[in-house]
Amino acid sequence: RQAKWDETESDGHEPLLAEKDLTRHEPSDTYLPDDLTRDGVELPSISEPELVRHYTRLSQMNYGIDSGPYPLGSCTMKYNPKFTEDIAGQPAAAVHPDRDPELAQGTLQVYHELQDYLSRIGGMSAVTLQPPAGAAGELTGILVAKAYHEHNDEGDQREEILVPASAHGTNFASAAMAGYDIVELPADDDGRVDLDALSEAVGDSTAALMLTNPNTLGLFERDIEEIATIVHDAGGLLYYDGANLNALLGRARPGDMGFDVMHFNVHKTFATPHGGGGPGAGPIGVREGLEKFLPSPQVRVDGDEYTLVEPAESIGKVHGSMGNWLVLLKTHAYISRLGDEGLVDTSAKAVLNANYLAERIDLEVPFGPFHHEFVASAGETDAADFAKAMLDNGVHPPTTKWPEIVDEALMTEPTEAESKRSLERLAAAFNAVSEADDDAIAAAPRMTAAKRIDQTTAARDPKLSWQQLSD
Amino acid sequence: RQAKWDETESDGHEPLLAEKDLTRHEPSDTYLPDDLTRDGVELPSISEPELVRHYTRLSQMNYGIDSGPYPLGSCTMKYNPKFTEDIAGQPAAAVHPDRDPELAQGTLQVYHELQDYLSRIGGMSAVTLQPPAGAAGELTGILVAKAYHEHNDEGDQREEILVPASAHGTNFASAAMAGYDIVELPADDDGRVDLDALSEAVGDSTAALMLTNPNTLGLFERDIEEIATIVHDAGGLLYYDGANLNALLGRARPGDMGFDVMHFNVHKTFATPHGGGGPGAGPIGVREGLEKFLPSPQVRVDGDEYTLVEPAESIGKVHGSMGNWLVLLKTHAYISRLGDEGLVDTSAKAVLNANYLAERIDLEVPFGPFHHEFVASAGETDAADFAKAMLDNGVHPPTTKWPEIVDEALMTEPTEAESKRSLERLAAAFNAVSEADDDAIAAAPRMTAAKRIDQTTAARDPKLSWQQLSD
Amino acid sequence: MNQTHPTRETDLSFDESDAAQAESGSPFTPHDAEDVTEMLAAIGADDVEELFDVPEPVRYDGSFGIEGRSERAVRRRLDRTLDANADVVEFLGRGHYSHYVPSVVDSLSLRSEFITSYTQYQPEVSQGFLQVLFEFQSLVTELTGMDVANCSMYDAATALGEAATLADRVRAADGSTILVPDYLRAERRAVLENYADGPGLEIREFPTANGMVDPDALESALGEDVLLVYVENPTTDGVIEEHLDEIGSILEDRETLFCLGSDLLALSLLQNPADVGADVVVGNAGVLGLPNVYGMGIGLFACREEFLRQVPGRLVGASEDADGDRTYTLTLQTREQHIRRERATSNICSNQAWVALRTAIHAAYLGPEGLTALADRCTRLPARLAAELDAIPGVSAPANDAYHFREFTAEIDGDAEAVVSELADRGFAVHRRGDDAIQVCVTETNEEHAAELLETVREVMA
Amino acid sequence: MNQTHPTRETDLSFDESDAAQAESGSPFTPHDAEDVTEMLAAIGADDVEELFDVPEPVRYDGSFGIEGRSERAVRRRLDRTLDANADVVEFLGRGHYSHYVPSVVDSLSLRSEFITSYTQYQPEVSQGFLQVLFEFQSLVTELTGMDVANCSMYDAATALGEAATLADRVRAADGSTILVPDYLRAERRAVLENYADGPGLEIREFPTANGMVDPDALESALGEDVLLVYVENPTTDGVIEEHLDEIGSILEDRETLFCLGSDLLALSLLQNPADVGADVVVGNAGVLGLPNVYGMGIGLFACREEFLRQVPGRLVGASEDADGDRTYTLTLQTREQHIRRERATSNICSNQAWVALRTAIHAAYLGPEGLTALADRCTRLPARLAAELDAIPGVSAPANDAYHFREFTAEIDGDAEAVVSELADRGFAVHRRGDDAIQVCVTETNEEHAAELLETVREVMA
Repeated sequence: RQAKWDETESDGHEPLLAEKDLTRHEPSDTYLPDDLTRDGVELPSISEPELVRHYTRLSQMNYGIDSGPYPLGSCTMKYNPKFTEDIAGQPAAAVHPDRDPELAQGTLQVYHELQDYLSRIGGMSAVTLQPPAGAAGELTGILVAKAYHEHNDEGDQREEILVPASAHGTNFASAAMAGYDIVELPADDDGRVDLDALSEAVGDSTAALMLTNPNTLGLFERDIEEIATIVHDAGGLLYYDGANLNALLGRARPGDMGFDVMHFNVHKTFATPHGGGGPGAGPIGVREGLEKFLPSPQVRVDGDEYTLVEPAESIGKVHGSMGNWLVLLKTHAYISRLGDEGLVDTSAKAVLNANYLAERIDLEVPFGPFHHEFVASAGETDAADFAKAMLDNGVHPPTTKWPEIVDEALMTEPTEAESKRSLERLAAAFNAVSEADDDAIAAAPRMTAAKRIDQTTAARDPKLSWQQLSD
Repeated sequence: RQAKWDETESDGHEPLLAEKDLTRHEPSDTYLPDDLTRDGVELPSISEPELVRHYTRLSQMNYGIDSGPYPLGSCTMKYNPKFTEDIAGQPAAAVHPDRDPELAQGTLQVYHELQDYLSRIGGMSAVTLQPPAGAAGELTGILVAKAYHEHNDEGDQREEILVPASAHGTNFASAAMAGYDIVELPADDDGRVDLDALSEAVGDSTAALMLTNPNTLGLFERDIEEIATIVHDAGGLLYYDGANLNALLGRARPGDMGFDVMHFNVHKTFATPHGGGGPGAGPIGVREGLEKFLPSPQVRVDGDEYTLVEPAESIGKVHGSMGNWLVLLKTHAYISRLGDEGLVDTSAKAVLNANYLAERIDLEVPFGPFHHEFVASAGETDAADFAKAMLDNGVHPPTTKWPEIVDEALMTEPTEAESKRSLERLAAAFNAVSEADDDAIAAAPRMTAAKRIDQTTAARDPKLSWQQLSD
Repeated sequence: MNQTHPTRETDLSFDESDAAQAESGSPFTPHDAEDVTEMLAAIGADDVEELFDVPEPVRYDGSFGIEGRSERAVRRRLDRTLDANADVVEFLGRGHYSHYVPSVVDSLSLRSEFITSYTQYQPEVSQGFLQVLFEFQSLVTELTGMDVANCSMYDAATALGEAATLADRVRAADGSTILVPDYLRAERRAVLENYADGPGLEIREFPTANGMVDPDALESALGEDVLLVYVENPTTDGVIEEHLDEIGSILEDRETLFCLGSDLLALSLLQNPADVGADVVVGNAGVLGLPNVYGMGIGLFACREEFLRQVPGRLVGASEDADGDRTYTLTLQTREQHIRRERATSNICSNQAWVALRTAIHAAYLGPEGLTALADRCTRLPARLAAELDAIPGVSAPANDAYHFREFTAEIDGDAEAVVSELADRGFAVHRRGDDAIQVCVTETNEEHAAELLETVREVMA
Repeated sequence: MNQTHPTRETDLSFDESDAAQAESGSPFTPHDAEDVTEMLAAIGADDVEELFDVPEPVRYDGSFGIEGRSERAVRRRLDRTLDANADVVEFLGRGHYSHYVPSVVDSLSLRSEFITSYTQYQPEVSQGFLQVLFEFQSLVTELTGMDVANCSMYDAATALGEAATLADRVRAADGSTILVPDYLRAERRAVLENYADGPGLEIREFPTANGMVDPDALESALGEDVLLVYVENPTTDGVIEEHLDEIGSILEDRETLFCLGSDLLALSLLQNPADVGADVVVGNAGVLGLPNVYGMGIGLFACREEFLRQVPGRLVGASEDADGDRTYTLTLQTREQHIRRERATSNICSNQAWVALRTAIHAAYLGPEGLTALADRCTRLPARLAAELDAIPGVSAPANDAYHFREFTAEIDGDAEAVVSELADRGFAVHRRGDDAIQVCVTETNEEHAAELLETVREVMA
């Protein structure tokens, strides 16, 4: 059961800081003349003890991985090792981004080693660590592809990006941000790319195919070599969405499968914390020949000196500095803790866990064989309702209603970090809801800090700040 | 409402680690021959992710100051500033106690400065930081008194320690540990030391009077000068129990009141965290002439070098090393954060808060005027039951059933760190229970991780380990 | 010594403990051998390898040549690596600033319920973080005077990029020009170029004078084709802009958005963007909450109500639950990629939520008085330091005749590159600005070294 | 430069920010002026000072001469102060040991629900910590083989003191003698003397041979007056005791308690105290959970069931709540000072509970395999290091013909004081043992420096 504030004065919620205090402060005796300053600010004036209780209480009303299983398919919520925080919290990690490279050799060495680790893991020729999130990595990768086609004087001609229907929403949005038209590819009956449809869609206007492998159904795209041939023969590039790389660590490398560009999601594959929505990091890797288009700067080593270099035909920058440094540092720490054996074990246990969980739940689970995740069907029950009822069992529900290829989809990814005991508890939660009656499901959740939340009204009449609440 | 585990498999409790896994490990290929090793150990073998969830969940089933008000009278639970943890966590704070003093100058400087701070605050001539807790400080102080009398060849004669009835239990126990007989002093009608009774009890066999001021009713012993004269005239020493010093910080000093020996409770007066039962620290201060009896070693400064010195007639040691170093370091940090102004403000707000809260609750509050705490009476209701019912209001109840001078005592100390809003919430909790009917009180608590706990059976048939649970 | 007990263990080396401690497999998989056996039996497989449906030709053998290490060994190795970051006192700024982050920020933001949580797709178990983000939005709303703020962009540069594409979506202006001042940092401009690339926007510079906007020059640069004008206050040169009202007036009746770049601390003291007619405010919010960590931070994005449904990124709104209690939820998600796909207002998914939490805690710790007092100090410190530098022969400071915030440029008689390099050798990092200027940033976190810096500059210039 | 903007703030100094940031009053009191006014009005007082019922002659004016500082200034000042602790590699032990504490220990033990809680007087809201302490007791029970363990003593020395007074309470032996080995550290003995002082116990030493017990000498030293015999395994000289079974046999039929001193890590590998007939086990539990922090730790105390009601300190037991669910509570409190006052088994109140939490986490992190493997390494490392030292001319190591745990003494040709001092100057701290011996402790946290130490000793001895 989740903690809940039960203060009588506030109708069951933890008051906003602004409800505890709101103090208008008008600066006086400022160094600046009045015409360059504002009249004042009105903000909560809260003592340190009160502040600490506020955020402590809010944390207790929040579910994290340390609270229990969090099987959000394609979002990969795995255990975040605590020692990486200690490393990131070191004073020596706090350096200004405009330091001369000579004064930041430690940081640059970490960048360089991580570029190298990721190149090896992805089977890529070079890696940039600049994109601050997976979606930013996608945009970066597509901009690299665009630069490549422009370099070949095919920039105007290749204006389409192919994206399978089951792909992540970011694929569509990133390609569109880069100015491309989207061509959606249907899946075949077994949930994978339909080769005929692909052959038909591909052509002179194809800039790239963006592919997730294993795909969002947890299925390996067995025809990957043929897919690569089709796309490459048409002059397009093959883009690898790294969201599901956790399933393949050490088993197969995007580079070996024919992918030209890929991104990594470091929190999904390398256990950096997601922090309630970020920061993440979305490094991209490219095959030989595409290095020159990477963002600026790249970290190189020259003898034993690390330097910053602008690639010859760089696309420029996708982040004001060098990306989310602390997140990259934690990624480095995690990879060098695991090493080869740990990385291979990660995919082994991720796949074992997904298959075991799929076996243990009393719901239809179409397609297969699964790697790191599977998509079950809630059947007659609305998947979103199903999820709410799962909350009462002390677990986080899976991703719901997506991909649409499965009715009332429950996209489930337990990750390698769950124990057999934990998987069984999770299966029990699935099975309890599958046997619950409609009324019970509609009344859920009851054990959470908030009851079922009305999202429609929130969107119809948006209240986005304390100022708007008091309007 | 407090978080609670609701795992179906475990009847509502978080399983013990030993219930999750118990692995018997028999060492093989040990360097030692078999006859010097044990057969094996049987302990939980738990992965890091599972371990983290276990302790995270347990923490959520625990109430701390950061959860809300914690008005345990005489136990002074105040806000623990977070920055002191960052200081204590520094690598440079981790040094071995057997380092040559030359190699530990930083640590010794902190000891020396803190000795100085406490001397000034207590009005004492010298301070030792060695006692690892308040009760250890009491024992140390009484051993100093004993050494003093032995030095005066009155060791055999002075075999009694006077203790007021309302004193902390540790006073009795510490004096007894030092080999003394206890003479209990009754209170007079206004809750303070009865001077006639004192005059009668004191004499040639008196080693010391142990006094808490303000006493456990929150009352200042106004006759302190006369008390000091009576005890000193009889050849006894006056011992100050520092538990309630928070009430007097910067308003009055034990040394100025005539006390010869005193202890400090650093978590009560100087905001070090109590850690669920410790570690604390119980430095003692002594007036001029008693320095030579202090524990060994003392930290002295010689030019700019800090040295360790054994006082001439030292009682020896009360802790294997130099006491609870990290706790002392946090104490130093807290005092130097506050400075004179902060220290004086602490007692001001502690006393203001206690008086305001006493004013706001609908219970009888005998005696007065109060300083940092007061003792209310639960009246017809059993004070322990009253406390259980308060738990349902999201606050921690006061100390109960003590001191016995007040019927069904609720000994309440809000401390300076509670806001007016928080005090009002606390008063509302008192008042809600005072209006509740007996059945509701008997059924409480309902909002806590555990319902009312049977303490009698626990003591009658003790189960003190997982091994005994499975017997 | 003659011993009956063995004293030499021939197969032990003093440095093998790390290897000895490195687990086989991952230390973060909880399975023992028995678990694996039972799970495989339930699945009906003999071996985990069977479960991989990967064709032989693309199988990989798992050798990356990356050595696994014990937790202690990893920490020790990275400690040593980071020690190679030279121990210099930084007087660096230019959009990235260091303010003292109080201990409560780490203590609270590292609570695992916050840092190990995901985006709040299930609001019923995510009320804590949602309220934090709602309070962050409220803070930004107050400090910018805008109606709407989102709860996290990657950084100031990408927030500017998002503002440009917002302008493209909401403005009917014929053209596609984004007008930026000539003082815009190259890095920010480079990011903007990439955001402009997709929608085909053109970036054009307008000239400034004395480090701030010249209203006449701006007016001349404007045309019907301009979607957005970007101005900073303070600028990354540290100059406080004195023509905001005039800029607002110039843009008032045009189909051109007025986008102001700033940071959360400066906003607590400087002119309220709403008062000068700004339409969008972008910039750096992470000046509160994080020290300088190589440019990792959080971008600011706030705008007027009319653009609400074109805002990029996450928005948290208040709602009610089935009991009628106030609750919070992600809202207006139909703008986002996971619903709207290629028609989303942005591709943003993971962003900088945890930094928003830290920023909110830091701002609440300071409170309105603390924020304003610190901001005021940020106007005094550079004035004082500039005056002291100006007294050194060969240095003229500040280069701009203006008020400054945290930093300023100084002209140098001589080779700026050599001066900067010499200062670095003596333990101070400052910016080089071209061949004959440096830039110096001073806040409460390095002011205690200002006297040493001055002394060192004096020596270097002598 | 000729400026129209003021560039010098005459009343600003670069180091005043700390003072500027230091709040008037305490930063940890949440009251604003309005609160105080309203509260005073409710109380019926005009001024807070009125509330102090302190007679004028003993009033104090509040001046201690202690300067308040900002949080940042306090941290900076203490950082600098602690930097004065010389940067040496410690090869120190003698009862205080350094083992690598994994990050989870800090991360979990600093959760504020744990560290800001008090003793568990209200068990219904303290189930978390109570279960932790129950699990700690269980861990100690398993490792000592005893029936009962309490959940925290201050340290090894005070735990020995408590064992002595326990013996006095439970044993009908005529006398009052506590028999301790001649190798007992002076500090532990000094503490024991103070615990013995109240009940009037006498401490007597018995001679040992080759760093361990000589059973014949022990038997000769015994008499009807002996309440307790104390023996260590390993000793603080690092020697592993080889006569535990014989000691157990000697004491078996006597009214004398057999008290064994050890530590939690050593206990995972060395002979089980229960198997050799120990009645009480004391020692250091904080070897797990804390690094060397100047001797702060947690003492171990476990004993046989028959002494249960005479055990000092806190005990946590399992119980049931009103729903019949398993719960935990402090129990047998009638032994304690707050109930039994002068007849309590000890005066202990605050103890080392938070260290017990850390120890429990660390032990659980290692698990049975990890504990035993680390303990085994603690027998190999000193053997190897002693052999290498022994190869250096002028050094004879180990001084005792025995197996060792973590540490050993080495004889030195020459002035040990000079050698130790010379080693310190070169960055290594070792113990001096008299005029011609040193003691060296090696664990996984300093073994990487063992080669340098050897090289340095070679140079110093040359």
